Amino acid sequence: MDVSVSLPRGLTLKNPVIAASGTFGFGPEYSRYVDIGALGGVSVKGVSPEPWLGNPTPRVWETPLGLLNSIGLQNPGMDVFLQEDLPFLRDQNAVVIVNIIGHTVDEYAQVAARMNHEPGVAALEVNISCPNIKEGGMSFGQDPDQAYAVMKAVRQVTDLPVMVKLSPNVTYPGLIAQAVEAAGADMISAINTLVGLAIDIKHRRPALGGVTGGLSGPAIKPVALRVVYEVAQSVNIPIIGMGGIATATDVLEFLLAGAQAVMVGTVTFQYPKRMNEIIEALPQVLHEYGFASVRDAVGQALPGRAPIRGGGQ
Amino acid sequence: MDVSVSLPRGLTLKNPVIAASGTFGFGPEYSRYVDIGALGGVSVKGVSPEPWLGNPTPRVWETPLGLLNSIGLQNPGMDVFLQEDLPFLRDQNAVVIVNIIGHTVDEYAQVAARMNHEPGVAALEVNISCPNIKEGGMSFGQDPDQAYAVMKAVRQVTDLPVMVKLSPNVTYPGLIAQAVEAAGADMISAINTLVGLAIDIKHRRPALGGVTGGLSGPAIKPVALRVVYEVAQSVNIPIIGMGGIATATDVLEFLLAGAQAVMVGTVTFQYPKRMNEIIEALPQVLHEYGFASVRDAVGQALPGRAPIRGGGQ
Amino acid sequence: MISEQVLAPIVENRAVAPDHVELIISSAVLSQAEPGQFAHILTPGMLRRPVSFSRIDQENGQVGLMFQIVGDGTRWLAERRHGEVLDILGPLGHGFAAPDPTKPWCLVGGGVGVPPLYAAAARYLHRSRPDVIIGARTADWVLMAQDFKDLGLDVTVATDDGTAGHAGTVMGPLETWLQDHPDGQVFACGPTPMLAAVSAACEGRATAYVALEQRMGCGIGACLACVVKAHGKEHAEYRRVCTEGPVFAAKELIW
Amino acid sequence: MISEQVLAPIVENRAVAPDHVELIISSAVLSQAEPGQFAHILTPGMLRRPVSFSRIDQENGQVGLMFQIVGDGTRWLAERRHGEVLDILGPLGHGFAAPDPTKPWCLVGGGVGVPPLYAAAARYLHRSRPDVIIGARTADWVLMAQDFKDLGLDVTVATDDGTAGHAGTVMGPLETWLQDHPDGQVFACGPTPMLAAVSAACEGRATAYVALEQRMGCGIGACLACVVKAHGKEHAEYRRVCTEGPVFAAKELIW
Ligand SMILES: Cc1cc2nc3c(=O)[nH]c(=O)nc-3n(C[C@H](O)[C@H](O)[C@H](O)COP(=O)(O)OP(=O)(O)OC[C@H]3O[C@@H](n4cnc5c(N)ncnc54)[C@H](O)[C@@H]3O)c2cc1C
Ligand SMILES: Cc1cc2nc3c(=O)[nH]c(=O)nc-3n(C[C@H](O)[C@H](O)[C@H](O)COP(=O)(O)OP(=O)(O)OC[C@H]3O[C@@H](n4cnc5c(N)ncnc54)[C@H](O)[C@@H]3O)c2cc1C
Ligand SMILES: Cc1cc2nc3c(=O)[nH]c(=O)nc-3n(C[C@H](O)[C@H](O)[C@H](O)COP(=O)(O)O)c2cc1C
Ligand SMILES: Cc1cc2nc3c(=O)[nH]c(=O)nc-3n(C[C@H](O)[C@H](O)[C@H](O)COP(=O)(O)O)c2cc1C
Ligand code: FES
Ligand code: FES
Repeated sequence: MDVSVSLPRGLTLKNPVIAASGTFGFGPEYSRYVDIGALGGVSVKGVSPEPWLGNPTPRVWETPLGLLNSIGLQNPGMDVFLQEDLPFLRDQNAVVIVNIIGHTVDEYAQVAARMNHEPGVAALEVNISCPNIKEGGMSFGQDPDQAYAVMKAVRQVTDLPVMVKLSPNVTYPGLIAQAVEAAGADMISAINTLVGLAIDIKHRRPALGGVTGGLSGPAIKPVALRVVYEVAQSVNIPIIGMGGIATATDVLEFLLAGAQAVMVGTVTFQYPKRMNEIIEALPQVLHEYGFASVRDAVGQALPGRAPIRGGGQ
Repeated sequence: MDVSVSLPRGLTLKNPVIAASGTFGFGPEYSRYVDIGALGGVSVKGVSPEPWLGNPTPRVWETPLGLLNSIGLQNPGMDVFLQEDLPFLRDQNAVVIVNIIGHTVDEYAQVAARMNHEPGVAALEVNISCPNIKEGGMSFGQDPDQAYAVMKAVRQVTDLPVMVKLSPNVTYPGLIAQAVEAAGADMISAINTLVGLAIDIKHRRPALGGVTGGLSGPAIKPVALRVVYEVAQSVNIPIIGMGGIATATDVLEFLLAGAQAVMVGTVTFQYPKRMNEIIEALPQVLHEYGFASVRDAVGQALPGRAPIRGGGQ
Repeated sequence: MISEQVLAPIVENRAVAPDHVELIISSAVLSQAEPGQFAHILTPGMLRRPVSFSRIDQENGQVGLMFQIVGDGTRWLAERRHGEVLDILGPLGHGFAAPDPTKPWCLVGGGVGVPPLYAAAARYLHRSRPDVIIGARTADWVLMAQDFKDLGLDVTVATDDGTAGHAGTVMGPLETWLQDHPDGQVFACGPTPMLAAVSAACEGRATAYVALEQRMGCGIGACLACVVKAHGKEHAEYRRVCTEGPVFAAKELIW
Repeated sequence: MISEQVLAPIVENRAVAPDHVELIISSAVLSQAEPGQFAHILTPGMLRRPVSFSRIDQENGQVGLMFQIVGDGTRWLAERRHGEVLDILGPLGHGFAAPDPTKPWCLVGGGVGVPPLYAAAARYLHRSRPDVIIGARTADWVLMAQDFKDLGLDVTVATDDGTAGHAGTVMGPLETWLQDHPDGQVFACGPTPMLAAVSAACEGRATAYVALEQRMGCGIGACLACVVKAHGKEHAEYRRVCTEGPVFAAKELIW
């Protein structure tokens, strides 16, 4: 069964399962448990021009079938990343997607420019959920004009395939998607985490050091599927879907909702080998539901495709 | 222990636990299982000027610790409600909150006007998550100007205490809250459901008859707490919090995050008596965490209150 | 009508067919049920699971719940053992009214639609003796045939794959029955497409009552999740399967 | 260093104090652990639970996990029985290095911080004999005192409520020890405020190594959830408790 995925600018994945940014570090940590070479790709922890220190602890908190995190995009900066971290993934022949972050449009462009022509970097993922400093701490991903500006600046400095990662914390994700498509994005990845809060009752304060945090895990799957489904009808570029994926059946749901590939995050903390297991199970699951390839399933639940209505039980 | 709650315009609840709109019908259905008189209040299913038919089935779908519904605000219209449904709740001495809906600003005002001076109606809850017809099907709750317009129109025709129920599906819930406060809202209730989608893999289509649906239940609790926490810092009117509450401890979390009272919805489907159980358990839980009343706990996790940092284990 | 939240111990868990289990549970309240009513059962999921009563033994205060394992909820239920306690709301809904003893009577069940018909047969046997048509996908999955025979009733079986009885659906035998029994009454339960076909076949020939399935929220009439379209006084309207149903006169419904 | 995902059967579940359980599990891989390393254990929650090894029996391929029941995860663990299998990542992190045999050595444990110190004592006993100070809230919760005694070690106990040993925290006995043993080395594990106090007390007098707790995500260094502030080359930086720790030289850390 053909599970490969062809994406813009020649980006090809051997299967649609990519490790989600921030949940897989820069690769070596999980390499003891995960067969990295077998993954469709790896999106690394967000990388900024200079090192970021991140937020105070606690940085994670459990919620009902969800996980709140306020890591705060701690990272060693792009130079250290290229010297110390990228080589490992390159040696594993991983399809490396560099997740880029910045506090200003210019910082995004700096990282994008620095990654261009770096051997081993297959694509960029522009994380526009970072607080922007200039506009008062709101995120670039919450305003179509700012999202456009970031993508435009990135496009000008790179030939790499670029995906923009959408925030679900907006009224109309489709509008942001259209803005970045217009600015030259090759793909959309969605969703980043939902903004949430937990209360530490005993200490009468927000549980996370960063006060609010990003909600991930199975709890957000219905929201993620909705955003993918909505964005798939708003733009003409491919979508990489994510949010709460834990099984091969979940992957199929995202494909049907319009994603061409997926990313898998939080479940890896529970089950380090789960991505490999999903990749192994996927052909069987596709077959069971009557699909001959990954491509075959993409978007089949979107309006306009004749739904297969079951007869009998 | 004092668990009563005093709200604007003389609205007083004997305790902070209100049945959430749409999950408790108009009262009689659950009266076999629930002691309605013991509840803090009952928010009834959304009521419109004329009957609404609602959406095709399936109308509910389970998700990981969440529930998607696309009931579509089916209701018999305000006249039937007043004749056939309100009398029952009035007889139970319930504090009845009428949840009002409309497709136009004028329809909201019609229901509000009709409810004014109706014996047995204690307050109105303006549900601004309905699709508005005039502006192309987006909801009134997703735009501050439209939210303002609805609340303004309602305010002009009623002296009743009015709360506006916020949609979490917006970039800045605080802005909507400020708009309705400016329009004369006495309170905010939050949150309504998150927009989500489930896929029926077998039939290759969205699972719900209404395609997308509203996500409720424990899965959304962190998002609900975040919205309450954010809105509590945006406005000066009381907040009724909800979203995923299943225990007395959950109630305390909402109080600490800034809510004065709460509503309880989805869990009632599993455990009809849960609201009564929560009300019974609440004094003990408050006491355990060092609070002498419900009022005592409200907003204690908001910034500016000295957090109690625990010493030792 | 009586309906409560009860904690009902399991008296017996028996496999009745591959992937089909019957639980016998003890509850005086539930044993007041009418045939066609259902239990709304707490499982680890977010919603309770509706299951019809397969047996109603008022004398011993016991009822049966027979179900197919189709997902997490029914799998969990199938693993419950003697002595464990189920949290149930019930009996819920409106069941089958007594048949008119002056008219021929036929029961048409498909798959797990059969059990509530058995409950109806057992309850109303003293008034009238129904003919019984049971459909299933395959021989293994023909439910309760022996139970009906134990009541002294004739049972016609149809299987999709022809491994038992007639090859094909219940519609063949039903057509024969309708021809042989003008002005009869039919009680049917099974998959929705089957009920639609039964309803169409009966039109103008027999009075049909159908027990419907629909995704449910509350199970008790509050949430409006479980509706079906029906002919209203003036225009189409929704009725609640959990409250006005699950049993409806077929002609009320818009198929 | 070795570390794997292992499925380790439980050999024994024993109550060691009210609300405190020790599980003995069988795993050749885990029994390669250093004292101070931890197991990251799958429970029904969204995250695994980190628990230090209380015993490391390389010969028999067994390790111990001693924990207090504080929430859903530890409650679930406490209910696991002989023969059930735990899904564990480990051994993880950096543990206690061997003490310098030329210097006096003291172990200071508070509450469930005691077990990893016992593992350290047992491992390094052939090099050096530590003095042991155990703190707990109350007499019932003094952990492993007899185990240390069985190693032939002197144990000083302190309880907050004075129900056993010194009334008060471990800081009293530690102060005495520090005065009696200039240039000593202290291994400490317990609640963070205790470790901060131990660290401050040792400053300029003894070398302190502390085993920290922090909320963890992955447990293996990828997610950056579990950091603590430490003195970097130029400015403050974060270190990962799961990877660079849980044992740190106290002077590295910014308290
Ligand atoms: C009034 C009524 C009586 C029923 N009686 C029986 C019976 O006697 N024997 C029997 O085997 N089955 C019966 N069913 C169907 C039974 O409720 C479902 O098979 C069961 O809920 C499936 O649960 P699950 O968790 O195993 O499946 P899942 O598919 O995992 O369930 C997911 C959700 O969908 C709902 N659901 C799934 N299938 C159905 C369905 N067919 N009808 C309604 N809701 C469904 C579940 O309740 C749950 O909320 C009845 C349904 C209704 C409405
Ligand atoms: C390296 C390390 C070693 C540990 N060794 C031991 C030990 O040997 N014995 C022992 O009793 N406890 C130990 N702990 C603490 C133990 O991990 C927690 O008590 C346990 O995770 C609580 O889980 P819960 O589900 O019962 O509690 P909950 O409070 O319900 O847990 C909720 C979440 O918070 C996390 N959490 C709660 N308390 C702590 C804590 N103190 N430290 C880190 N995370 C926490 C949980 O892992 C979980 O993710 C250790 C912690 C760390 C970091
Ligand atoms: C601990 C943690 C750290 C994350 N860090 C990043 C990040 O640096 N950049 C980014 O784009 N997304 C980050 N994310 C979001 C994930 O990549 C993903 O979008 C989200 O978790 C939803 O997927 P999941 O439910 O499978 O985890 C992080 C998520 C988690 C849980
Ligand atoms: C089946 C269902 C129907 C609902 N109908 C309404 C409604 O008519 N009006 C309204 O304002 N909210 C409605 N809601 C939203 C709830 O009142 C509540 O805001 C939401 O479910 C979150 O709370 P919960 O997680 O406790 O259920 C409905 C929710 C459910 C599950
Ligand atoms: S299931 Fe709620 S009304 Fe029928
Ligand atoms: S827990 Fe993930 S880096 Fe330590």
